[in-house]
Amino acid sequence: MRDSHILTTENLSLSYGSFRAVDKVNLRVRSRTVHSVIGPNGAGKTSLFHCLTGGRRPTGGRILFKGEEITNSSAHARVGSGMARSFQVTSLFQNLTVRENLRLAAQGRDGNGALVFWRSVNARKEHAALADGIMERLGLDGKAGVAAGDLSHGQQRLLEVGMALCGKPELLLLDEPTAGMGVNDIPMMTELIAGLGKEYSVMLIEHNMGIVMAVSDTITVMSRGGVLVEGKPEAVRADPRVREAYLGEVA
Amino acid sequence: MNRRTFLKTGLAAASLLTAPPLLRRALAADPVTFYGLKSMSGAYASYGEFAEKGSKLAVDDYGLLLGEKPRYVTIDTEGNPGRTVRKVQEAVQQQNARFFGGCTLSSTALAVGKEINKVGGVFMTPAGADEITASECNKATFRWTVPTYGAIQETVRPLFASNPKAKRWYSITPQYVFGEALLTAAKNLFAELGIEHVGNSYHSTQEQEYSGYLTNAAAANPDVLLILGFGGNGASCLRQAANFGMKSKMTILLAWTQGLDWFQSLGPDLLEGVYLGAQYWHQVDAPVNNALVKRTREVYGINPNYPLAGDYIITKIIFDAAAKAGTADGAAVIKAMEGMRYEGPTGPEMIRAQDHQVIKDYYLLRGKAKAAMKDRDDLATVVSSGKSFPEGDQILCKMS
Amino acid sequence: MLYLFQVLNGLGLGMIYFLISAGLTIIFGLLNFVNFAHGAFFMLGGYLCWSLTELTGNFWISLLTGPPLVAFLAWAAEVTLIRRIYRLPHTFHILVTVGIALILQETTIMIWGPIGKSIPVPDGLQGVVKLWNFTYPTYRLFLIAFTSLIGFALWYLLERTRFGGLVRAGSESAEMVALLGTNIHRLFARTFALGVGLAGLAGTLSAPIRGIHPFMGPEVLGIAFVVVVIGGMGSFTGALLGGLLVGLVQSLMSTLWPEGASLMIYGTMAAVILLRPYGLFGRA
Amino acid sequence: MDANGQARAARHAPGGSGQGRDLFASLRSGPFGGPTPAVAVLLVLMPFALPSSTMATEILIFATATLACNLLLGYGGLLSFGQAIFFGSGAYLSSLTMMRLGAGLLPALLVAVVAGAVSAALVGALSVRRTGIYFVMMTLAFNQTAYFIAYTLSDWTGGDNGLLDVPRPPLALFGVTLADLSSATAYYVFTAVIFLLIFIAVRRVIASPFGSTLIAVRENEARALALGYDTRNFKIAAFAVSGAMTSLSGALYAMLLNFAPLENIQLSMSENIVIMTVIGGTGSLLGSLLGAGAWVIVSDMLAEIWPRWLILTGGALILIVLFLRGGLWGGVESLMRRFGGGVPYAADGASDAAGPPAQPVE
Repeated sequence: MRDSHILTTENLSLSYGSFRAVDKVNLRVRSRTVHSVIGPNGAGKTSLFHCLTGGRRPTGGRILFKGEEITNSSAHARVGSGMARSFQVTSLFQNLTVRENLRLAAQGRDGNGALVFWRSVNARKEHAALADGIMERLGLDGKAGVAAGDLSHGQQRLLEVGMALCGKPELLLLDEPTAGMGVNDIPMMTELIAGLGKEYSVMLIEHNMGIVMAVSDTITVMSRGGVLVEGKPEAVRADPRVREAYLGEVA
Repeated sequence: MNRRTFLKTGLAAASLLTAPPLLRRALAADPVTFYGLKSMSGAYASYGEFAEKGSKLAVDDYGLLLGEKPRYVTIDTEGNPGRTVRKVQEAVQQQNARFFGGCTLSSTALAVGKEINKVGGVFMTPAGADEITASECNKATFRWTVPTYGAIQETVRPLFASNPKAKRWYSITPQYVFGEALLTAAKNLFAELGIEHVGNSYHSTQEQEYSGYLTNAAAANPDVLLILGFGGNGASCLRQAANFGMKSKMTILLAWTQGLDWFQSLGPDLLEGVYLGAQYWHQVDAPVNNALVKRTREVYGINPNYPLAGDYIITKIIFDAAAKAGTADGAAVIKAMEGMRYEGPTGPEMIRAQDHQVIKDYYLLRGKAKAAMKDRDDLATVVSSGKSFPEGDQILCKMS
Repeated sequence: MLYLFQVLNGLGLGMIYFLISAGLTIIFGLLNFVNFAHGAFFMLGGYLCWSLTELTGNFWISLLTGPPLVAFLAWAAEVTLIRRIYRLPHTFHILVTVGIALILQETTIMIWGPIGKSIPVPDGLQGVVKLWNFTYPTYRLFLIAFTSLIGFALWYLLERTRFGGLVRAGSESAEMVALLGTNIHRLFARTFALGVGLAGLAGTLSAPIRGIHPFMGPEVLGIAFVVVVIGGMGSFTGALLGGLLVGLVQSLMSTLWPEGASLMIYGTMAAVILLRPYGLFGRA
Repeated sequence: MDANGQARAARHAPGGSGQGRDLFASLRSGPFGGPTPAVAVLLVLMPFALPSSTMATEILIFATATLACNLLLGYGGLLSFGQAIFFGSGAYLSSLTMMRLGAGLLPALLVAVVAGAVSAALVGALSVRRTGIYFVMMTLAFNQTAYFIAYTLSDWTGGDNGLLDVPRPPLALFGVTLADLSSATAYYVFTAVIFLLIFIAVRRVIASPFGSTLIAVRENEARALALGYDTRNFKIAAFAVSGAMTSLSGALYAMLLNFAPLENIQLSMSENIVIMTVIGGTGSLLGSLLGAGAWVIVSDMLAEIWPRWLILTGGALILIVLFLRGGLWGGVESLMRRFGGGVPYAADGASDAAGPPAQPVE
């Protein structure tokens, strides 16, 4: 790798008509760090996230992943190249078991390879093994046969992140992993993400300031579609512009 | 299914696996059973209901046949050719069925006829397709219906004779094999009579909206509008033609109609003055018909219509032929039917041996004004009737 | 000249198609409900018209009473059945309404018999109007005028009244309307009854032209869906323009290539779905 | 709508137990395990238990078409009103292969399978570009188009009269005649063997990476996309497999009847196949056999007693959506769960016999 940046964006923009949801954003996510994007409501975090995952096509600028341009590649193709995402609103296979959820996630790396219909899923034992490994890591091994929809909300959030992990990604894009989580479950998630930062590169979009400050290596603060401030957690915390942006929201 | 039929069918199935043909024939020692193929459910239910009444009446009124009372079994065609063929196969295998009659749909009649021919049975139908007694004819299959050739000859010719000044004709034709056959027959006759065919509009059989075709027709300014669609097609076309005021501007002829039940659904306002071709009319004065009308009124409280009369006579002919042959053997009954002359609902009728076509009258009717009607069903008067059939080289049947 | 008249005839036909489709698009647009029983309710409208005309001897009375009866039946169906399945995917809507359509069709045969029936064109509208060399039935002209009126009334109802506002808001967010203190159940039931009542009205008005028979439902449903998909599902203007377009195509095709008319119509629909998923006039 | 309804909609596994679907369990039994022996026994018993082996043959033919529809609807969540395209073209093409080219039984069936797969892949490729109601309307439009083509090409298809004199050649391989199929029993045996093979094959397909992904697409397409699956490809492949099977069943039907009516390719045939699938139970393979059997037997029996029996079909559809989304097989299962304590073949996919996902519609 040329530099240690796994993901960079150059003047990334997304407009809806005259409204610029994302306005010339330049991001650099370093490998094996946790990079958080925060900002008040409507700052453009979610739009940015959509551009990065392939859910929306940017109207300007470029996205480079591992040095290669992926600006216009499809969502599923990005998974193949080593990106994985989680959903802000829990998006699981509700009627399938925890293990099957994770196995499907592991199998997703195969892309169209999974079109084989004449072989049993047993032929690819590594997917099941990976699923079991992740299950253990998430502390869900006791729940292997339980339908995902029957897990507690906190467990569902964990599974949500776990499914992203099963794609053996180099970059994890986490969209508000603590959304809707009870206070008691948050430390578990904080610990998980902090750990992930050592093995993967993580880009985190989060509302919960506590978790952001605790786990992030770098924080980008967005406001009105653009980057307001970027820096280490302490620096961001101290920056008056950040306070102003958030207070402005309140006022 | 009860235990007995379970055992019986089980036995039958087992016997089919192992039994030599001799043993199978032994199963056939039942009285003569007539299997009526009637569209009781599905899209042709209006037809089957009357056809069923006709067959039942014929069976009930029949005395002893070969020493026993004949039996009757209904097979619901569901308006579905596939299901019908399967049910016929089943009846043939399980109950050794040999005598069949009915079928509304031409496709069903064609396919069923072939099935029955394979096992040496007898089948008679009032279905419309000419192929039944032409290119697809076979030993087992007989047809009561006058073919398209006769329907055109017996309607266009007398209508033109009565009004030779009406030289410009426009036709509206459903585009499929049957409509095409009617149109060809009409074109040939036009050429012979010196009628000017000023245009034709094709429509699909699923068509509901005729305003476009009628506009084309009106633009051609014809003397006669010849509507070749029947059933729902003919009804919609006539209704909309009346809406467009065409009844007062030109003569309208529907060469092929279903008859009374169809007239009832349209009503006298629409039919008044319209010329209508028909296979059967209950007011025809013929001994068998008079008796049939009387019995139908007694039993069902209605006048017989085409499906009722057709399936009545079909059932009766097969029984008569069996009685004449003195056996329930299919081949013998076919032999007896070939060339048979009898009194039918249209007067004297005859089964032509060469193609198994019944030679009978076809009618040209004219819709009556409401005020002139003597009773609810007195919807039309007979203008003319006669027998026209392809002869000699025109008989396309190669009986195998 | 002939083509010009075919165009006029096509526009007239298009108004009838608009009438047939209006109810379907309202129910889809506002309730996001797919009603495969639309054609069956259309048929029921026709049969009620026949019975009421027989009973009273007056077409106008049946026009006033028949469609509300259909709407009432629809309301009853909504309250007992339909409201339980709004939240399910469209697949389930289709299955349930196919079931309703089958029941209506067979019940119609039981009540009115399997043979079709004719309804005379009402007195005073029986004649024709002459245009150059062509004639056009007065009743069809009446139908065009009446449908325009109905269309305007519907537009007013949906765009300019409180009821319409609530229904439109409800289709965006049921919770929000509920918070405003409106009984959302009642609102949806009324909308469903309105949409189906329109099917009944279309059935009543079409009966003198097309006659009635128990198996007419699927054909009408087909036309209505084509119109609505081409126009944009849920779009009121779309149904109007889609109806006119289909009417035009059909009328012109009857001169150019009659046997291909249905192919053209369904082909157009497929092309529209592929190229403009939300219909020619629909909103994304 | 009420929160209750939403909760019901989101999770409707029959029985409401917390037990999710475990694919691994199903695989332990393998394609020959689980219900397969039971199906084999059933196939042996059917001609004796039913009025005739011809009827049994019809049931199996429709069960094959229903299995194919189930693969789309029950596993892929794709409601196709275009199955008659493949059923009808399978009947026509296999018949014409035999009649015009003098081909034998197996080549004719092979033609049907290939043509079915190709045409279904084409229909699928265009239709799956849209979802929901638009997808359904696409399949419907294609069905109307196919019907029109068959109707117009009457020199080939016989048009309205149907294609007559379809042969039923003996089963032969490399010129060696293996079995004469002209008797009803022999043809039943042949159809039953094919059905069993297809049943085993479909079980394998469902337990394959492809099948498990298809279920994932049904459950949550957005997530499946995010996991790296190009979900359209999976839907198109599902169409191809389904089309091949449906086309094969159409070919078998033509040989059963010696006749290929136009009705084979009509929209109502598509509708009937869907109804059989739903009544039997979406998402369960045994349900397909049950659905086709119930449809054929009940319509046969009721047609004699009460011509208006379609009312019951309508009622059944409504009741199934409201109360028994697992269809008849779902009902059998919950009965067995209640009285027998266990579900014998839940692992074939019936345990989530829930049909397409019930996500709240946008």
